[in-house]
Amino acid sequence: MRTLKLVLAVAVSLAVAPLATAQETVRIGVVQPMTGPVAYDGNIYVNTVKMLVDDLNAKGGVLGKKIELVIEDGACNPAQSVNAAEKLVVRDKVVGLLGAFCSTSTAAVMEVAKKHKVPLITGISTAAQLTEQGNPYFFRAVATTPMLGNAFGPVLPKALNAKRFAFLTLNDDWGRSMQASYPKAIESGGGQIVANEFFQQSDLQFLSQITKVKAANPDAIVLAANTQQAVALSKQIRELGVTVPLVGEGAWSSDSYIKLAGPAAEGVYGLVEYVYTIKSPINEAFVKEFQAKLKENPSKFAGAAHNVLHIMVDAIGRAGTTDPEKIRAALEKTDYNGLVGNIKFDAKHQAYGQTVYLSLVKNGVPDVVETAKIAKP
Amino acid sequence: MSATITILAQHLLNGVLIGCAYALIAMGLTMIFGVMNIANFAHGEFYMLGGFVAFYLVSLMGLDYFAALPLAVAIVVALAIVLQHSIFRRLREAPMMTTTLVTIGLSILLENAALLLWGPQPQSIPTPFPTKPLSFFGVYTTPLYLFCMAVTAALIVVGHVLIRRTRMGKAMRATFQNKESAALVGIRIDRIYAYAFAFGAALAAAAGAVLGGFIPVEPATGGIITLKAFVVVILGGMGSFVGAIVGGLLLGLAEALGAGYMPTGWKDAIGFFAVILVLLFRPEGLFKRV
Amino acid sequence: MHRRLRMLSLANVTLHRGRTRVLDDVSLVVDEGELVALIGANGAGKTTVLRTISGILKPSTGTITFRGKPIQGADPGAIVRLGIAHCPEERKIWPDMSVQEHLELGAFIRNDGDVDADMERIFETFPVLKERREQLAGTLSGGQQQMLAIGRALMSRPSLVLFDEPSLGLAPIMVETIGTMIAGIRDRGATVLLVEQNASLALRLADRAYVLETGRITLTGPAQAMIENPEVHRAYLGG
Amino acid sequence: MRGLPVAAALIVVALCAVPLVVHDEYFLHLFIVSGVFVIAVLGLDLIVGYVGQLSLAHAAFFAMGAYTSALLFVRLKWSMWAGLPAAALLVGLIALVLGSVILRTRGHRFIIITVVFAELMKLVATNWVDMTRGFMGLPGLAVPPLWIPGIGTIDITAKSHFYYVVLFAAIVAFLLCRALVRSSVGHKFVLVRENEPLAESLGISAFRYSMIAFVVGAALAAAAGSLYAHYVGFVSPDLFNFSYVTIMLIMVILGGKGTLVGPALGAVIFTFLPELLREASHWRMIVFATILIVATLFMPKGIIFPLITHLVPRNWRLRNARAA
Repeated sequence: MRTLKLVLAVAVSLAVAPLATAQETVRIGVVQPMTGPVAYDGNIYVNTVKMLVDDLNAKGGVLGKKIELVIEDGACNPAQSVNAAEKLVVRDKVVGLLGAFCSTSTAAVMEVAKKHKVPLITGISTAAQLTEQGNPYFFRAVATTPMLGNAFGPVLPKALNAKRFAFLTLNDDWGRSMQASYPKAIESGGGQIVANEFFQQSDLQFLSQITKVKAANPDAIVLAANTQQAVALSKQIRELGVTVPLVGEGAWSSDSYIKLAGPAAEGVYGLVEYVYTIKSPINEAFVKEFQAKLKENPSKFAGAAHNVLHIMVDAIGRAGTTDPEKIRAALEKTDYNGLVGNIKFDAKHQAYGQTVYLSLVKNGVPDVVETAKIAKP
Repeated sequence: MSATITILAQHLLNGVLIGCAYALIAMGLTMIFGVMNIANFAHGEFYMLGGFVAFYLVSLMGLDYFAALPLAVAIVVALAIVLQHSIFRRLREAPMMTTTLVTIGLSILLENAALLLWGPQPQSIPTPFPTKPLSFFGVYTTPLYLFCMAVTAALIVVGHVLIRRTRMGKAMRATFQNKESAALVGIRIDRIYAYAFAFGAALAAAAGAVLGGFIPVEPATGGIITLKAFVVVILGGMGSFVGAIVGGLLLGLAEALGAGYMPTGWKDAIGFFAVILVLLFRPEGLFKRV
Repeated sequence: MHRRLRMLSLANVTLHRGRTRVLDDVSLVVDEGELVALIGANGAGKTTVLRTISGILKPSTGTITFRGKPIQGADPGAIVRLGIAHCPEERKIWPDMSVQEHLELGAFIRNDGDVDADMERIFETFPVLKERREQLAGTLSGGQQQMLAIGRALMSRPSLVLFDEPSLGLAPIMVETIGTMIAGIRDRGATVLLVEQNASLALRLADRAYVLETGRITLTGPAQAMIENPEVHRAYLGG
Repeated sequence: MRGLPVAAALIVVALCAVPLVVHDEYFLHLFIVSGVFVIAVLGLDLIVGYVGQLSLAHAAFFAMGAYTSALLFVRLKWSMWAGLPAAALLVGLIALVLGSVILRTRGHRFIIITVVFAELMKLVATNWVDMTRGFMGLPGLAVPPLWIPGIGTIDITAKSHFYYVVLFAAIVAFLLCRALVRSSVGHKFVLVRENEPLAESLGISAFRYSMIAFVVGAALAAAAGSLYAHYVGFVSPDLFNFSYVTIMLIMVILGGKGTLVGPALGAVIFTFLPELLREASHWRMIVFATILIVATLFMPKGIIFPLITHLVPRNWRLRNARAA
């Protein structure tokens, strides 16, 4: 009987839990890692959207209502991200979702978005197969790894003056997709691949992998790592006496990386979707505000946050309603001019048309040395 | 030297560096296991705390690097004494299930406390060493790596001598081998408990503080460290100090060479496979001697 | 008749393990310079009596006094420091420590300068231990381990030595040697409480004896009288 | 004890009523996840609570069940109805092989080996990319329709429908465990736990009975994993993380190991509690860990039973005891 009482007590308390009432705000849900292995970058994203929503609200919000962000921690863990997304959609009744950083978490959250028919935009997860699943509620406002590879691979041998390329990437969807898609593009530019190595998400010590890469005697090393691993990785590469140019997808042009890696960051190339040294009025305004409010230069995660938030708000405005289905339809017709140029979505909801950048760290500043446009796939 | 040999030598050097750290951590774990009969799942957290406290002292309080290292160890040991007094003391006669669950709980507690205090991002301790690598016939290292290797190796020797030669070390070994007759010659078991725990924590914290110069520490570092230390302890024989030292070096070398000559994703699996093999063919571990 | 000083006395000591009463109202005394034997069948509680005296077990009720001061409930370390050494059952040596380390730790409570001299004395008594002073105790024979356990107990310079089954598992010739050894300890002025299942050995060495049956003292008296007691003879001396 | 079947019936009725009363889908989601955990945790309780061996490989069995079911779905198009029993069977077999090696060891070595095994399985899931797609995980798992004789095929993808599938599975798991622990086998479990030498001297092989608990427990974990995989629609190596086994242990220990109702309730409470404490994510784990330490040290019966004893007024309890 005691057990029964307890069960009933729980059931009753749940039944009377307040249900979301008619909303005076437009709620947008954010699932980002605020704890866990990529929390640092996740927090930059979160702080950026918060800052930008304040700006948007100051200008009147959207549909005459204020925008309200509901932010949940997904910890770069699929199960936790699913729980977070479920809560956002079901309890908080958000009209759209931004997020999930790690592709595995995004893949998991996509299933939630589809089940509840709520649009989801990622600005960070680049694993190619995410858009191959034909999930109608999922949009990606960032170039995939193969797209970046196709855009820059052919010019890398010339830009870096290198023939022999070695890969050393994170052992996840991103790193693996990089090692699968880049070689063809690099080879088309006259390069060749001499080593393929991986490290794990929990690794902070890469001596064996570096020694192995070194044994292959490369002219350049292609890396994929986020800030936290990128710092340790580039330092240890230099500490083991490897002096060839490094070129990477990930954190290689961000302020935090350059500051933490110090001398090891000098001469490192970044293949990035956004870098704060882009010369355009919209970017210069963004960088100025970012520096004033968040005390650093925006990283590519901040750039991604800027893109996806504006694309979502733009779609809500054009939909003229908070009906997620209408917002989804509006997203398909996106034609947005932002930090990195014009963005449209193709039939699979993959963004194209935007500019991507090859940056080079000199005296602590990531200068743009090459640009390319993402072609319609 | 031919390129192949240079690379082999580089792998071996890497292996010794990491192996020394494994040995140091495992020595502390085996000691706590031997004396207190506790599989301390929170052991890696002492490594993590050693690293974070040293980082805090050097980077945020501006302390001199060489002063900060021993101070960090002292601070972690002080914490270990508090934990010993409040928690581990109560585990003396407790069943194994209780001791294990309590240490698992403690490891979660310490990890999340560190997360709260220092945030999730990995931190390296700034060191005064020049970053320019040194080359010996094409084998590269840095002053910092050499310093780490020297300090860990010296601490292993010091630990070994303390355990083998001093009165307290002998009393610890006696307690470990037979608690009752140790009590009967007048050794105070509760004190030995406290010493063993503090000593084990000190070795792990020292490893964290020293290695934190080039392997960044993060709150979650402790878990994998504990696991590696357990692997070493099982390989070397549970409670065997010699086993911990030799096992640590062996694991470091095996991982370096294994990762060097097979897909690197499986690096961590080498130790795990070794544990299963040892369990099948030599369950008491490679070394029995305490 | 007893003009000697009373050294150890147990008065109405009862001890429970779980709900079982292991010791039931045990009272016994040992006077200075005596060699007292405690005999009884396997499982009678003899070892428990010694473990209670040396502080490993705590009595539920009753008092234990040593030289007039109560010691029940004190921890083993404190009790050794009072001068009671306990040479435990099955020797309980430390298998991976050397002979010399055993003797050093035997003197753990001491910090006088005579430890080395005492060690030499032990080596004189047991020359075989000297030969093997660097050897690990686990590699010694049973008899040698017993010698080592005795030596270790004596290193604390006790005034009272508790022996628990020193003859257990030893070859007959070794049993004799150990017997002579224990008698020698008493002759040199220490007091001995000897627990033995080998009643004939114990009664031969002892001045007085107690018989313990399922946790109770059932008989006491001079050793010689015990040997002549037909019941004791039948029950403990094999016919 | 006549009141007991009535109480049980009432509980089942109450549980069946949950989707009718709870319209908040987020809570319904948590009820489903709790149900999945109930099944896994009952399995863990068999080995931890009944035979007294601390296995840290349980979450790995859960993950392996999820993977088996997911792989059968993705590679061979097997639906969950075939995948779930297949996962339970396969993982049970793996537990049998593993157990034949590790159940011969006792004590700390056993505990450590189980962690090592779990980590090894995580590495396999991560690195056997051709099979498991590594870190990319396996997405797109679907919940199959349910065919009930006489009614026909119904779609159970909705939470309120899937809830009943999980509820049914949890009740079956509960009854199965109940039958097992009340049988002579179950009594031998307890004997092995309480006094292994005595059990051996009576000819009861500790190895054999530990093995039964280990294998049945693993199969239950795998079944739970299979349900979870199809419900969430996605599996990845993260399922092997140590945090899962910790939370399962917290459910069993704080629920009250060695009982069935306790861990089952523990599973529900400790699925809801972390979610309700979402706001304080760091503090939440600190609070959890503290509860785990304190409860392990001072509350060997877990927290649920003592809490009920404390909270329910004495006269109420007495009256009911008399009525029962």
